[in-house]
Amino acid sequence: MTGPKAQHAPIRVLLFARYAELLGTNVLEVHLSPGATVGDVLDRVREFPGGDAIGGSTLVALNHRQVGRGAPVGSGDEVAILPPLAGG
Amino acid sequence: MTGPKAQHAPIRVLLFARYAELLGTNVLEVHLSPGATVGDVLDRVREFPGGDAIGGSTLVALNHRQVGRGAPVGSGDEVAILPPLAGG
Amino acid sequence: MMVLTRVPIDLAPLVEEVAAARRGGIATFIGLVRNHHEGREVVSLDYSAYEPMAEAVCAEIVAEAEERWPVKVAVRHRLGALAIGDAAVAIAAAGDHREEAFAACRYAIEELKRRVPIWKRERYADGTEGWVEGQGVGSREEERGVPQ
Amino acid sequence: MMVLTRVPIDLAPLVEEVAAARRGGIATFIGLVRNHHEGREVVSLDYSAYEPMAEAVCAEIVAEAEERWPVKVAVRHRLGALAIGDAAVAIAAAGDHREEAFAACRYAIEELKRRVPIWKRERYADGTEGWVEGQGVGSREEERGVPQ
Repeated sequence: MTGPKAQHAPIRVLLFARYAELLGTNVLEVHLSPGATVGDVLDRVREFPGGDAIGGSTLVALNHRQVGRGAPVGSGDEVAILPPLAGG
Repeated sequence: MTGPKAQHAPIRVLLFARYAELLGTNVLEVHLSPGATVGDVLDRVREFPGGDAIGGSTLVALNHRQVGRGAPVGSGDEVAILPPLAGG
Repeated sequence: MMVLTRVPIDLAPLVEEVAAARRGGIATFIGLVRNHHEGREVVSLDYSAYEPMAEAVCAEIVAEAEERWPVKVAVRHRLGALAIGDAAVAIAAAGDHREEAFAACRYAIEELKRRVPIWKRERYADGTEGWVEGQGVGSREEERGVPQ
Repeated sequence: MMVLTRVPIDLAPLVEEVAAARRGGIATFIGLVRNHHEGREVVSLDYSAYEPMAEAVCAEIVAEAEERWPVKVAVRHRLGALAIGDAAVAIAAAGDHREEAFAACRYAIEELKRRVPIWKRERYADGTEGWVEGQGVGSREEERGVPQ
Protein backbone atom coordinates (compact mmCIF):
# COMPACT_ATOMS: atom_id res chain seq x y z
CA MET A 1 0.00 0.00 0.00
CA THR A 2 2.85 2.36 0.74
CA GLY A 3 4.55 3.44 -2.45
CA PRO A 4 7.80 5.36 -2.91
CA LYS A 5 5.96 8.70 -2.81
CA ALA A 6 4.67 8.14 0.73
CA GLN A 7 8.22 7.44 1.83
CA HIS A 8 9.24 10.92 0.71
CA ALA A 9 6.61 13.18 2.24
CA PRO A 10 7.21 16.82 1.25
CA ILE A 11 7.73 19.12 4.22
CA ARG A 12 7.61 22.86 3.85
CA VAL A 13 10.52 24.63 5.57
CA LEU A 14 10.39 28.38 6.21
CA LEU A 15 13.53 30.45 6.66
CA PHE A 16 13.73 33.92 8.17
CA ALA A 17 16.03 36.89 8.56
CA ARG A 18 19.71 35.92 8.49
CA TYR A 19 18.93 32.34 7.47
CA ALA A 20 16.76 33.41 4.53
CA GLU A 21 19.60 35.66 3.43
CA LEU A 22 22.26 32.96 3.78
CA LEU A 23 20.27 30.33 1.91
CA GLY A 24 18.90 32.82 -0.61
CA THR A 25 15.28 31.80 -0.07
CA ASN A 26 12.38 32.08 2.39
CA VAL A 27 11.07 28.60 1.73
CA LEU A 28 12.40 25.15 0.93
CA GLU A 29 10.73 21.82 0.40
CA VAL A 30 12.42 18.75 1.80
CA HIS A 31 11.47 15.09 1.36
CA LEU A 32 12.04 12.73 4.22
CA SER A 33 11.19 9.14 5.03
CA PRO A 34 8.27 8.34 7.34
CA GLY A 35 9.29 8.64 10.97
CA ALA A 36 11.49 11.67 10.29
CA THR A 37 11.95 14.29 13.00
CA VAL A 38 12.59 18.03 13.21
CA GLY A 39 16.25 17.11 13.73
CA ASP A 40 16.25 15.31 10.37
CA VAL A 41 14.73 18.39 8.71
CA LEU A 42 17.51 20.54 10.17
CA ASP A 43 20.18 18.12 8.98
CA ARG A 44 18.74 18.17 5.48
CA VAL A 45 18.49 21.98 5.39
CA ARG A 46 22.11 22.25 6.52
CA GLU A 47 23.11 20.42 3.31
CA PHE A 48 21.80 23.31 1.19
CA PRO A 49 24.35 25.97 0.15
CA GLY A 50 24.68 28.38 3.11
CA GLY A 51 22.84 25.96 5.41
CA ASP A 52 25.89 25.18 7.51
CA ALA A 53 25.42 28.58 9.19
CA ILE A 54 22.35 27.26 11.00
CA GLY A 55 23.55 26.83 14.57
CA GLY A 56 23.07 23.74 16.67
CA SER A 57 20.83 25.54 19.16
CA THR A 58 18.62 27.18 16.54
CA LEU A 59 14.99 27.51 17.57
CA VAL A 60 12.56 25.48 15.48
CA ALA A 61 8.80 25.74 15.20
CA LEU A 62 6.47 23.05 13.89
CA ASN A 63 3.13 24.44 12.73
CA HIS A 64 3.68 27.66 14.77
CA ARG A 65 4.76 25.96 18.00
CA GLN A 66 8.28 25.69 19.35
CA VAL A 67 9.37 22.07 19.38
CA GLY A 68 12.45 20.05 20.21
CA ARG A 69 14.61 18.17 17.74
CA GLY A 70 12.77 14.90 18.39
CA ALA A 71 9.31 16.05 17.26
CA PRO A 72 8.03 13.87 14.41
CA VAL A 73 7.21 15.58 11.11
CA GLY A 74 5.09 14.42 8.21
CA SER A 75 3.58 15.46 4.93
CA GLY A 76 1.94 18.89 5.06
CA ASP A 77 3.80 20.05 8.14
CA GLU A 78 5.33 23.51 8.20
CA VAL A 79 8.73 23.67 9.86
CA ALA A 80 10.20 27.12 10.56
CA ILE A 81 13.87 27.64 11.35
CA LEU A 82 14.19 30.74 13.48
CA PRO A 83 17.38 32.78 13.85
CA PRO A 84 17.95 34.50 17.23
CA LEU A 85 14.85 36.58 17.98
CA ALA A 86 15.02 40.36 18.23
CA GLY A 87 11.49 41.63 18.75
CA GLY A 88 10.50 44.43 21.11
CA MET B 1 14.48 95.81 72.91
CA THR B 2 11.99 92.93 72.76
CA GLY B 3 8.47 94.19 73.33
CA PRO B 4 5.33 92.14 74.00
CA LYS B 5 4.51 92.01 70.26
CA ALA B 6 7.76 90.18 69.42
CA GLN B 7 6.90 87.59 72.05
CA HIS B 8 3.73 86.75 70.16
CA ALA B 9 4.84 86.26 66.56
CA PRO B 10 1.87 85.41 64.32
CA ILE B 11 2.21 82.06 62.53
CA ARG B 12 -0.03 81.11 59.65
CA VAL B 13 -1.43 77.58 59.96
CA LEU B 14 -3.02 75.86 56.97
CA LEU B 15 -5.53 73.06 57.36
CA PHE B 16 -6.56 70.60 54.67
CA ALA B 17 -9.17 67.98 53.85
CA ARG B 18 -10.61 66.34 56.99
CA TYR B 19 -8.88 68.79 59.31
CA ALA B 20 -10.22 71.83 57.44
CA GLU B 21 -13.68 70.30 57.71
CA LEU B 22 -13.36 69.50 61.43
CA LEU B 23 -12.08 72.95 62.37
CA GLY B 24 -14.35 74.73 59.91
CA THR B 25 -11.54 76.68 58.26
CA ASN B 26 -8.56 76.35 55.92
CA VAL B 27 -6.40 78.80 57.80
CA LEU B 28 -5.71 79.88 61.37
CA GLU B 29 -3.33 82.35 62.86
CA VAL B 30 -1.63 81.44 66.11
CA HIS B 31 0.61 83.56 68.32
CA LEU B 32 3.48 81.91 70.14
CA SER B 33 6.43 83.03 72.21
CA PRO B 34 9.90 83.20 70.63
CA GLY B 35 11.56 79.78 70.59
CA ALA B 36 8.27 78.02 69.80
CA THR B 37 8.34 74.81 67.79
CA VAL B 38 6.06 72.99 65.36
CA GLY B 39 4.97 70.88 68.32
CA ASP B 40 3.82 74.05 70.12
CA VAL B 41 1.83 75.07 67.03
CA LEU B 42 0.12 71.66 66.98
CA ASP B 43 -0.71 71.93 70.72
CA ARG B 44 -2.25 75.38 70.16
CA VAL B 45 -4.29 74.23 67.13
CA ARG B 46 -5.60 71.25 69.11
CA GLU B 47 -7.20 73.76 71.53
CA PHE B 48 -9.49 75.08 68.75
CA PRO B 49 -12.97 73.50 68.49
CA GLY B 50 -12.55 70.26 66.53
CA GLY B 51 -8.78 70.41 66.91
CA ASP B 52 -8.61 67.41 69.20
CA ALA B 53 -9.14 65.19 66.12
CA ILE B 54 -5.61 65.98 64.93
CA GLY B 55 -3.72 62.78 65.57
CA GLY B 56 -0.40 62.54 67.33
CA SER B 57 1.39 61.27 64.23
CA THR B 58 -0.03 63.92 61.90
CA LEU B 59 2.36 65.03 59.19
CA VAL B 60 3.41 68.67 59.42
CA ALA B 61 5.08 70.88 56.83
CA LEU B 62 6.96 74.10 57.53
CA ASN B 63 7.20 76.37 54.46
CA HIS B 64 6.44 73.39 52.14
CA ARG B 65 8.91 70.95 53.71
CA GLN B 66 8.05 68.09 56.01
CA VAL B 67 9.48 68.71 59.45
CA GLY B 68 9.55 67.08 62.84
CA ARG B 69 7.87 68.39 65.98
CA GLY B 70 11.05 70.08 67.19
CA ALA B 71 11.50 72.44 64.23
CA PRO B 72 11.55 76.08 65.41
CA VAL B 73 8.89 78.42 64.02
CA GLY B 74 8.76 82.17 63.88
CA SER B 75 6.89 85.12 62.52
CA GLY B 76 5.96 84.76 58.85
CA ASP B 77 6.30 80.98 58.80
CA GLU B 78 3.62 78.86 57.16
CA VAL B 79 2.81 75.66 59.02
CA ALA B 80 0.58 73.11 57.26
CA ILE B 81 -1.15 70.31 59.14
CA LEU B 82 -1.63 67.42 56.73
CA PRO B 83 -4.20 64.66 57.20
CA PRO B 84 -3.25 61.22 55.85
CA LEU B 85 -2.31 61.65 52.18
CA ALA B 86 -4.33 60.04 49.42
CA GLY B 87 -2.84 61.18 46.11
CA GLY B 88 -2.36 58.96 43.09
CA MET C 1 5.94 71.80 33.51
CA MET C 2 3.36 72.03 36.29
CA VAL C 3 2.39 68.71 37.84
CA LEU C 4 -1.07 69.69 39.05
CA THR C 5 -3.82 70.20 36.49
CA ARG C 6 -7.58 70.72 36.54
CA VAL C 7 -8.13 69.47 32.99
CA PRO C 8 -8.21 65.81 31.87
CA ILE C 9 -4.78 64.18 31.74
CA ASP C 10 -3.58 63.00 28.35
CA LEU C 11 -0.67 60.55 28.40
CA ALA C 12 0.66 61.53 24.95
CA PRO C 13 2.28 64.87 25.96
CA LEU C 14 4.01 63.17 28.91
CA VAL C 15 5.42 60.50 26.61
CA GLU C 16 6.62 63.19 24.20
CA GLU C 17 8.15 65.15 27.06
CA VAL C 18 10.38 62.23 28.09
CA ALA C 19 11.10 60.66 24.69
CA ALA C 20 14.44 61.33 23.02
CA ALA C 21 16.35 59.71 20.18
CA ARG C 22 18.75 57.85 22.41
CA ARG C 23 16.07 56.47 24.74
CA GLY C 24 14.79 53.00 23.95
CA GLY C 25 12.10 52.36 26.55
CA ILE C 26 9.27 54.33 28.10
CA ALA C 27 7.32 52.96 31.04
CA THR C 28 4.14 54.74 32.06
CA PHE C 29 1.58 54.45 34.82
CA ILE C 30 -1.94 55.82 34.82
CA GLY C 31 -4.01 55.81 37.99
CA LEU C 32 -7.72 55.83 37.23
CA VAL C 33 -10.75 56.59 39.39
CA ARG C 34 -12.24 53.24 40.32
CA ASN C 35 -15.95 52.56 40.77
CA HIS C 36 -15.38 50.85 44.11
CA HIS C 37 -13.38 51.35 47.29
CA GLU C 38 -13.37 49.06 50.31
CA GLY C 39 -16.57 47.43 49.12
CA ARG C 40 -18.48 50.67 48.51
CA GLU C 41 -19.68 51.88 45.14
CA VAL C 42 -17.99 55.16 44.22
CA VAL C 43 -19.77 57.56 41.84
CA SER C 44 -17.27 60.43 41.69
CA LEU C 45 -14.55 62.12 43.70
CA ASP C 46 -12.66 65.31 44.36
CA TYR C 47 -8.92 65.73 44.66
CA SER C 48 -7.50 68.69 46.53
CA ALA C 49 -3.90 69.55 47.33
CA TYR C 50 -1.61 71.80 49.29
CA GLU C 51 -0.61 73.04 45.88
CA PRO C 52 2.78 74.74 46.26
CA MET C 53 4.07 71.91 48.43
CA ALA C 54 2.64 69.25 46.09
CA GLU C 55 4.45 70.85 43.14
CA ALA C 56 7.68 71.05 45.14
CA VAL C 57 7.52 67.44 46.36
CA CYS C 58 6.74 66.12 42.88
CA ALA C 59 9.70 68.03 41.44
CA GLU C 60 11.83 66.51 44.20
CA ILE C 61 10.64 62.99 43.39
CA VAL C 62 11.35 63.50 39.67
CA ALA C 63 14.84 64.79 40.51
CA GLU C 64 15.47 61.80 42.79
CA ALA C 65 14.44 59.32 40.08
CA GLU C 66 16.55 61.09 37.48
CA GLU C 67 19.54 61.01 39.79
CA ARG C 68 19.10 57.37 40.73
CA TRP C 69 18.63 56.06 37.17
CA PRO C 70 19.63 57.41 33.71
CA VAL C 71 16.04 58.44 32.91
CA LYS C 72 13.78 61.35 32.20
CA VAL C 73 10.53 61.44 34.17
CA ALA C 74 7.28 63.42 33.81
CA VAL C 75 4.37 63.52 36.26
CA ARG C 76 0.82 64.91 36.18
CA HIS C 77 -1.83 64.82 38.90
CA ARG C 78 -5.36 66.01 38.43
CA LEU C 79 -7.29 68.11 40.95
CA GLY C 80 -10.99 68.94 41.24
CA ALA C 81 -14.02 66.79 40.39
CA LEU C 82 -13.27 63.49 38.63
CA ALA C 83 -15.61 60.86 37.21
CA ILE C 84 -15.15 57.08 37.23
CA GLY C 85 -12.48 56.11 34.70
CA ASP C 86 -10.81 59.53 34.67
CA ALA C 87 -7.04 59.54 35.02
CA ALA C 88 -6.07 60.93 38.42
CA VAL C 89 -2.33 60.57 37.97
CA ALA C 90 0.01 59.80 35.09
CA ILE C 91 3.74 59.16 35.08
CA ALA C 92 6.11 58.54 32.18
CA ALA C 93 9.73 57.45 32.55
CA ALA C 94 12.07 57.04 29.59
CA GLY C 95 15.43 55.33 29.72
CA ASP C 96 17.95 53.73 27.43
CA HIS C 97 16.66 50.35 28.56
CA ARG C 98 13.41 49.10 29.98
CA GLU C 99 14.85 48.09 33.36
CA GLU C 100 15.52 51.68 34.41
CA ALA C 101 12.32 52.97 32.81
CA PHE C 102 10.19 50.53 34.83
CA ALA C 103 12.19 51.13 38.02
CA ALA C 104 11.93 54.92 37.79
CA CYS C 105 8.21 54.84 36.92
CA ARG C 106 7.50 52.57 39.87
CA TYR C 107 9.61 54.70 42.21
CA ALA C 108 7.78 57.87 41.16
CA ILE C 109 4.27 56.50 41.76
CA GLU C 110 5.21 54.92 45.11
CA GLU C 111 6.87 58.11 46.39
CA LEU C 112 4.05 60.28 45.04
CA LYS C 113 1.48 58.26 46.98
CA ARG C 114 3.65 58.35 50.08
CA ARG C 115 4.77 61.98 50.13
CA VAL C 116 2.69 64.37 48.01
CA PRO C 117 0.07 66.40 49.95
CA ILE C 118 -3.05 65.49 47.99
CA TRP C 119 -6.39 64.40 49.42
CA LYS C 120 -9.34 62.55 47.99
CA ARG C 121 -13.00 62.86 48.91
CA GLU C 122 -15.24 60.15 47.50
CA ARG C 123 -18.97 60.30 46.82
CA TYR C 124 -20.73 56.97 47.18
CA ALA C 125 -23.78 55.53 45.45
CA ASP C 126 -25.73 55.70 48.73
CA GLY C 127 -25.37 59.51 48.82
CA THR C 128 -22.73 59.65 51.54
CA GLU C 129 -19.24 61.10 51.15
CA GLY C 130 -15.95 60.44 52.84
CA TRP C 131 -12.29 61.35 52.95
CA VAL C 132 -10.05 58.56 51.77
CA GLU C 133 -7.13 58.03 54.08
CA GLY C 134 -4.59 56.44 51.84
CA GLN C 135 -1.22 54.90 52.25
CA GLY C 136 0.69 58.17 52.53
CA VAL C 137 2.84 59.19 55.47
CA GLY C 138 0.56 59.96 58.39
CA SER C 139 -2.08 57.42 57.37
CA ARG C 140 -3.79 55.45 60.09
CA GLU C 141 -1.99 52.26 59.14
CA GLU C 142 1.33 53.94 59.78
CA GLU C 143 0.40 55.88 62.90
CA ARG C 144 2.10 53.52 65.30
CA GLY C 145 5.32 53.51 63.31
CA VAL C 146 5.77 57.25 62.91
CA PRO C 147 8.11 58.87 65.41
CA GLN C 148 6.60 61.72 67.42
CA MET D 1 -7.17 42.57 17.97
CA MET D 2 -4.14 41.81 15.79
CA VAL D 3 -0.78 42.33 17.46
CA LEU D 4 1.28 43.00 14.33
CA THR D 5 0.80 46.27 12.51
CA ARG D 6 2.52 48.13 9.69
CA VAL D 7 1.22 51.55 10.71
CA PRO D 8 2.59 53.72 13.55
CA ILE D 9 1.59 52.49 17.00
CA ASP D 10 -0.56 54.79 19.09
CA LEU D 11 -0.71 54.02 22.81
CA ALA D 12 -4.16 55.52 23.36
CA PRO D 13 -6.22 52.71 21.74
CA LEU D 14 -4.30 50.11 23.77
CA VAL D 15 -5.03 51.99 26.98
CA GLU D 16 -8.72 52.21 26.02
CA GLU D 17 -8.77 48.52 25.18
CA VAL D 18 -7.67 47.51 28.70
CA ALA D 19 -9.36 50.23 30.76
CA ALA D 20 -12.56 49.43 32.62
CA ALA D 21 -14.48 51.08 35.42
CA ARG D 22 -13.27 48.71 38.11
CA ARG D 23 -9.60 48.92 37.11
CA GLY D 24 -7.50 51.42 39.02
CA GLY D 25 -4.08 51.19 37.43
CA ILE D 26 -2.68 50.90 33.93
CA ALA D 27 1.00 50.24 33.35
CA THR D 28 2.34 50.59 29.83
CA PHE D 29 5.61 50.05 28.08
CA ILE D 30 6.71 51.52 24.76
CA GLY D 31 9.87 50.28 23.05
CA LEU D 32 11.31 52.91 20.72
CA VAL D 33 13.86 52.69 17.93
CA ARG D 34 17.12 54.00 19.36
CA ASN D 35 19.74 55.94 17.42
CA HIS D 36 22.55 53.72 18.68
CA HIS D 37 23.26 50.04 19.21
CA GLU D 38 26.47 48.55 20.55
CA GLY D 39 28.31 51.78 19.87
CA ARG D 40 27.11 52.17 16.27
CA GLU D 41 24.89 54.96 14.99
CA VAL D 42 21.58 53.56 13.73
CA VAL D 43 19.65 55.51 11.06
CA SER D 44 16.65 53.22 10.54
CA LEU D 45 15.58 49.60 10.77
CA ASP D 46 13.24 46.95 9.50
CA TYR D 47 11.23 44.50 11.56
CA SER D 48 10.03 41.26 10.01
CA ALA D 49 8.17 38.36 11.59
CA TYR D 50 6.96 34.83 11.15
CA GLU D 51 3.56 36.42 11.27
CA PRO D 52 1.07 33.66 12.12
CA MET D 53 3.36 32.29 14.82
CA ALA D 54 4.09 35.78 16.18
CA GLU D 55 0.35 36.43 16.50
CA ALA D 56 -0.17 33.07 18.20
CA VAL D 57 2.71 33.49 20.66
CA CYS D 58 1.61 37.03 21.59
CA ALA D 59 -1.93 35.79 22.23
CA GLU D 60 -0.44 33.06 24.41
CA ILE D 61 1.64 35.56 26.41
CA VAL D 62 -1.41 37.80 26.93
CA ALA D 63 -3.42 34.77 28.10
CA GLU D 64 -0.63 33.75 30.49
CA ALA D 65 -0.44 37.24 32.02
CA GLU D 66 -4.22 37.42 32.38
CA GLU D 67 -4.26 34.03 34.07
CA ARG D 68 -1.39 34.85 36.42
CA TRP D 69 -2.71 38.26 37.55
CA PRO D 70 -6.22 39.83 37.59
CA VAL D 71 -5.42 42.06 34.61
CA LYS D 72 -6.31 42.83 31.04
CA VAL D 73 -3.38 43.13 28.63
CA ALA D 74 -3.02 44.50 25.09
CA VAL D 75 0.05 44.24 22.83
CA ARG D 76 1.09 45.79 19.49
CA HIS D 77 4.29 45.23 17.54
CA ARG D 78 5.18 47.12 14.42
CA LEU D 79 6.66 45.56 11.27
CA GLY D 80 8.34 47.10 8.24
CA ALA D 81 10.56 50.17 8.01
CA LEU D 82 10.87 52.25 11.19
CA ALA D 83 12.65 55.52 11.84
CA ILE D 84 14.52 56.58 14.98
CA GLY D 85 12.03 57.37 17.73
CA ASP D 86 9.23 55.26 16.25
CA ALA D 87 7.46 52.90 18.63
CA ALA D 88 8.39 49.31 17.78
CA VAL D 89 6.31 47.70 20.52
CA ALA D 90 3.66 48.84 22.99
CA ILE D 91 2.04 47.00 25.87
CA ALA D 92 -0.75 48.08 28.21
CA ALA D 93 -1.79 46.18 31.33
CA ALA D 94 -4.71 47.27 33.51
CA GLY D 95 -5.43 45.91 36.95
CA ASP D 96 -7.33 46.81 40.06
CA HIS D 97 -4.05 47.85 41.63
CA ARG D 98 -0.72 49.03 40.31
CA GLU D 99 1.25 46.02 41.56
CA GLU D 100 -0.41 43.60 39.18
CA ALA D 101 -0.50 46.13 36.34
CA PHE D 102 3.28 46.63 36.56
CA ALA D 103 3.96 42.91 37.01
CA ALA D 104 1.84 41.90 34.00
CA CYS D 105 3.28 44.65 31.78
CA ARG D 106 6.81 43.62 32.67
CA TYR D 107 6.03 39.93 32.13
CA ALA D 108 4.55 40.63 28.69
CA ILE D 109 7.54 42.60 27.39
CA GLU D 110 10.08 40.11 28.77
CA GLU D 111 8.27 37.11 27.28
CA LEU D 112 7.67 38.93 24.00
CA LYS D 113 11.38 39.60 23.61
CA ARG D 114 12.19 36.02 24.56
CA ARG D 115 9.62 34.10 22.55
CA VAL D 116 8.02 36.02 19.67
CA PRO D 117 9.52 35.28 16.21
CA ILE D 118 10.40 38.81 15.12
CA TRP D 119 13.69 39.97 13.61
CA LYS D 120 15.36 43.32 13.28
CA ARG D 121 17.71 44.53 10.56
CA GLU D 122 19.48 47.80 11.34
CA ARG D 123 20.92 50.32 8.91
CA TYR D 124 23.92 52.21 10.25
CA ALA D 125 25.21 55.69 9.57
CA ASP D 126 28.27 54.24 7.77
CA GLY D 127 26.02 52.65 5.13
CA THR D 128 26.31 49.08 6.40
CA GLU D 129 23.40 46.93 7.59
CA GLY D 130 23.12 44.06 10.01
CA TRP D 131 20.76 41.64 11.67
CA VAL D 132 20.37 42.26 15.37
CA GLU D 133 20.62 39.09 17.36
CA GLY D 134 18.70 39.93 20.46
CA GLN D 135 18.05 38.29 23.75
CA GLY D 136 15.42 35.87 22.49
CA VAL D 137 15.59 32.11 22.75
CA GLY D 138 18.26 30.90 20.33
CA SER D 139 20.38 34.01 20.68
CA ARG D 140 24.13 33.61 20.80
CA GLU D 141 24.29 34.40 24.50
CA GLU D 142 21.99 31.49 25.26
CA GLU D 143 23.38 28.99 22.78
CA ARG D 144 25.28 27.00 25.32
CA GLY D 145 22.33 26.70 27.64
CA VAL D 146 19.71 25.49 25.17
CA PRO D 147 19.17 21.73 25.13
CA GLN D 148 19.62 20.07 21.76
